[in-house]
Amino acid sequence: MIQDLVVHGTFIVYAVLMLMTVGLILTWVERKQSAVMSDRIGANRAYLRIPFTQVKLVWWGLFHGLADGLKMLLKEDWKPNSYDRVAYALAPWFAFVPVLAVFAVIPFGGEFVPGTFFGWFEGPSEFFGDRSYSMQVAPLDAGLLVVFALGGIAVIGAMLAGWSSNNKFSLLGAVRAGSQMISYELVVGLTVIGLILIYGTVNLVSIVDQQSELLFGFLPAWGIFLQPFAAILFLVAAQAENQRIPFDLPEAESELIAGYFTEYSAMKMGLFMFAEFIHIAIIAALFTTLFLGGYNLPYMNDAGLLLPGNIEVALPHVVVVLLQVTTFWVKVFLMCGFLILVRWSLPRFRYDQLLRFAWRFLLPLALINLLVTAIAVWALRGVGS
Amino acid sequence: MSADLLERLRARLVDEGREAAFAHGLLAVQIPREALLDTAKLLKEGFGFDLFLDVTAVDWPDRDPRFDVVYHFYSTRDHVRVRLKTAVTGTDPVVDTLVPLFGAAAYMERECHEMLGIGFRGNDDLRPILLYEGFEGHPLRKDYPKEREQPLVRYRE
Amino acid sequence: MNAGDQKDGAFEYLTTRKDELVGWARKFSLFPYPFVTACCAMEFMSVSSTMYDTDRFGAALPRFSPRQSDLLMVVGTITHKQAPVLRRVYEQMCEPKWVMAFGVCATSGGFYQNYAALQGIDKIIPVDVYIPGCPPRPESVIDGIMQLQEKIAGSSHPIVSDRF
Amino acid sequence: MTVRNTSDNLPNPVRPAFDTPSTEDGVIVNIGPSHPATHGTLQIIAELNGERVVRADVHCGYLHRGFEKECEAHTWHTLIPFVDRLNYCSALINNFAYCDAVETLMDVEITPRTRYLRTLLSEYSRIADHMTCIAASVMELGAMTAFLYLMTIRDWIYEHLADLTGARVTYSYGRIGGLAHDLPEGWLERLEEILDEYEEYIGRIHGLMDRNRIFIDRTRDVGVISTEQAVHWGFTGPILRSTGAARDLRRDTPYLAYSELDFEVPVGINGDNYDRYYVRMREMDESVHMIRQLMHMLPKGPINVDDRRCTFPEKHRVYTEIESLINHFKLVIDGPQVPAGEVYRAHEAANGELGFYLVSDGTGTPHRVHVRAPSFVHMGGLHKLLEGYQLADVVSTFGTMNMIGGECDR
Repeated sequence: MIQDLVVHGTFIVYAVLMLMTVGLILTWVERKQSAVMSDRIGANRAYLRIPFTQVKLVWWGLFHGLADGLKMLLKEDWKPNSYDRVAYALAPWFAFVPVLAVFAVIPFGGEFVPGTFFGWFEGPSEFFGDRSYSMQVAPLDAGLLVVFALGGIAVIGAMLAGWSSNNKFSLLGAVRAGSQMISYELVVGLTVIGLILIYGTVNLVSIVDQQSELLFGFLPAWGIFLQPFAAILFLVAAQAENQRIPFDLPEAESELIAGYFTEYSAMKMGLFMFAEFIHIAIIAALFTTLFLGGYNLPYMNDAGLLLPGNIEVALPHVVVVLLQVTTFWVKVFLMCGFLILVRWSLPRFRYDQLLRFAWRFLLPLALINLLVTAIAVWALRGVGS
Repeated sequence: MSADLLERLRARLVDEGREAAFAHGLLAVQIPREALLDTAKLLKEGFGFDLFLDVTAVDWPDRDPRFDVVYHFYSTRDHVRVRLKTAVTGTDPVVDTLVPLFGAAAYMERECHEMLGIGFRGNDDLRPILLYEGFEGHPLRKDYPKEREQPLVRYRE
Repeated sequence: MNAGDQKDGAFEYLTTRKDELVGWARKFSLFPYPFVTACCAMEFMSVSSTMYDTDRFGAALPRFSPRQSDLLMVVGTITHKQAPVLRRVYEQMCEPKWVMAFGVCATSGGFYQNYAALQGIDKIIPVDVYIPGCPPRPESVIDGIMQLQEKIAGSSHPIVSDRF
Repeated sequence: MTVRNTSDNLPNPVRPAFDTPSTEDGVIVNIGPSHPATHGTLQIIAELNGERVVRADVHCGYLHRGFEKECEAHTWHTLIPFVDRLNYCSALINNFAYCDAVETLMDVEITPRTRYLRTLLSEYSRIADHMTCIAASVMELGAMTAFLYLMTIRDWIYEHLADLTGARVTYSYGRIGGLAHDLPEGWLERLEEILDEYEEYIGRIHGLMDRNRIFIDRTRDVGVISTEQAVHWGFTGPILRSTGAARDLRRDTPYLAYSELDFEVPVGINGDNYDRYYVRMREMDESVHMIRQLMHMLPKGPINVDDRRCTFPEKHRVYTEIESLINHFKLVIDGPQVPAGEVYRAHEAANGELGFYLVSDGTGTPHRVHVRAPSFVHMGGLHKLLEGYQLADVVSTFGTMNMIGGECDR
């Protein structure tokens, strides 16, 4: 029992730390990537001086994110005069926490057997015995549903913020956020149902497991190959839920100043912004899990490599775990890079066009996709199998 | 063609007893202020001067009708300009508005009103446009000192 | 500094370390509020885009909400009509805040010595950095930003004060 | 240190035309003057019904710097720098329009080289101006990268002009009866290079924007105005041309060297934002075409007319001849003696008809200078383009109107 606590505690700490770090790094990636895209240099001045020396670490401006965070912590925390105090204070947390919590159900690695992992240390090995864990914070059977449940809460943050700020622009932003997130949540949900039909489960671990197999003997059975349309629709809708250009209407800078968080200062604003970056990571992680085979390296499963032609190469457990975790984060980062690329290339929609896009274009496509998938699954497997 | 048009216009206006002459490439017409609206209508409807370019005034502090109100019109069909000038006195600097004829006149009359104090009869929206509420005087009149400020915000110190 | 503030060595050391840390964070994270009005806007556009790129200094994430910005860049002529707006924006900004007078018009009214132009924004709000030029070249703007960064790094940053 | 809680005492500089919504669920929103999309100098008080703009009340004047009053205190020559700061995106066009007006009044004919050079520089400025306009309007639609591409090429143009005039934005390069000085060595060669670069960068913008579905959706059928309405509201320049009317002063009333050039007048179809964007893009191409012709047509010769009423004598003669010395002093202290009279000269500036109405009383100082500024007239009809569209369209419409504060408010 105590072993479970230790392992899951470690997972929680690891997940939160990783997400924070990824969020921080993403702020830097966004700056640098946009700079590269427009032939600029980007942030490169913030340094860390190693104490008691004059050695300054610049590292391509990586520490600008730290400076931003620290500055926001130390900025005056302003409160509007007439406002709903509780709602105003809670709103950033409503935006931030659900996004963070979504990660709990995402598996970031395969089977983890601590006893084997620490094989060459006597103590841990005996302590853990032969228990095995799947690498995720909360191994829930209804993982995918939890994702949507939590995703639905995030909109409350935006709505509360806009409503309690006593500012017309904030209110407009909140209204936009509400209708936008609800519309696109629906599309996201519908695109994923196709996958559920194919995999027959909403357990994310099992979904990822099934993606480690091969199609036709050579193609990894990733969601993106099984459901290419769903993958594209999911990506579009997820970008919209993340409220980034071209879907950043709730905070459209040139229209609504800063949208629903116009009146927020200091770290409360920081939380909104940070939530946005973590949201990118979460979307990338979800996309990776659902469509890119999760932590699976192609031609690899929990036992080792499985090359085309049924050649099996066994790998030590340590290597497998490390490879899986690395693969997961590499995929996530590549996806983040892609999302940022989109954000810096396109102009933004107009409010009514955005909704029309969701209801008249994405939703029918998602339904057609679902229908075709259902027919295909029925034809291939037969009813009731 | 355009010279022909201007000649016809000049002849028509001279017939009505106006002064009209060519100067620096356009026809300049001096009219009494009562005739302004009619002349503008004639220009627009009879001769195709459909683009209202400009209205402004010139302050001649030592002259008896103190202000000249100056209009410029352009014909987008014939590519010629015409200038109307009417003199108004300093005690009663009011002319008729041209807003019913040209939408563009609305803003320019507001500007002319606040800058030189010319009134436009019939234009009921003469709020300040370049200046602000509470500004006293008309800065483009020659008797307004150039450096007389009327700050809205109390200065520091 | 009054007598009650006499500090011993260790405390003073900690205070300077704290100032250094806070100053470091604040100087590399200057979110500007571009209060852009006139000709200098052209140079402001240049200085924040590819060729000159103020992002290098961590000063290129414009926040158009005064609550979220640290640096009020007053770019261009401020007229008497504009003055209440500028003053209000300044008051809406959250501490700590800095003001940059970008160009001679913001600094002193420039060559508009007449009834309409405010003769320098320091008549209504305090200014930290003045950048001369009509409009200033981007290089002098960058110099201004760096001088402001030095000023921030070199000043003390009280964490607990009456306002904050 | 900070002064707080005085906000309520600050006076409101404008009086809105309406302060109660016309319907139950209307909301009145104040946009600007310090709003990211209004360039800091415009205030739009809009009544919204949902996201739809029901009424709009446009206020400008936040950049009224007393240009016309200032002119009356300067000589004809020394007010050239003020003229620069009218439309600061294309300062050279203002310069030349003003100089042209004074020259007309003085009956001075400029030298052929100056005539061609002014034409060339006007077109060059027009490119920079349209570029700024397009960059700003696409940035407001969220397309940062397109904005930065345009800024890069504009920076090269600025540096190139700084090479010629000594300033990046406000050049003060025109002189009554000529120009400040001749082209520096190698300037035309660099110009050729920049035009080539321009074509590459503009190709990227075409690729990013022209057929971009989102961009088209945001701009097509938004801010539509018909030709009749546009003329009624006094619109000129690219905005009038976007409605389909090929009205261009360069073609209609040729000035400078335009009658000798081969160029087209691009027009739009609908008079919407996309047309305004595209007309500007096409006009830049036409300008490049004109510059290429002018580079070959540019004759040799002096740039200043040999007229002692306006042209400064050469320096070595000032130091050696008493007549030239006195001439120099008279020109500096009293200014050029412009014969009494009045003149209206209009040039096709980047935004439309830029007219200078000058009244001289025969001295070295103007009696009255009035500018017919296209932006100001456009702002007078702006509400027509906003009403009935969405709040988000305010941004894109206003962006393509290219309101320049200095010119609008003077």
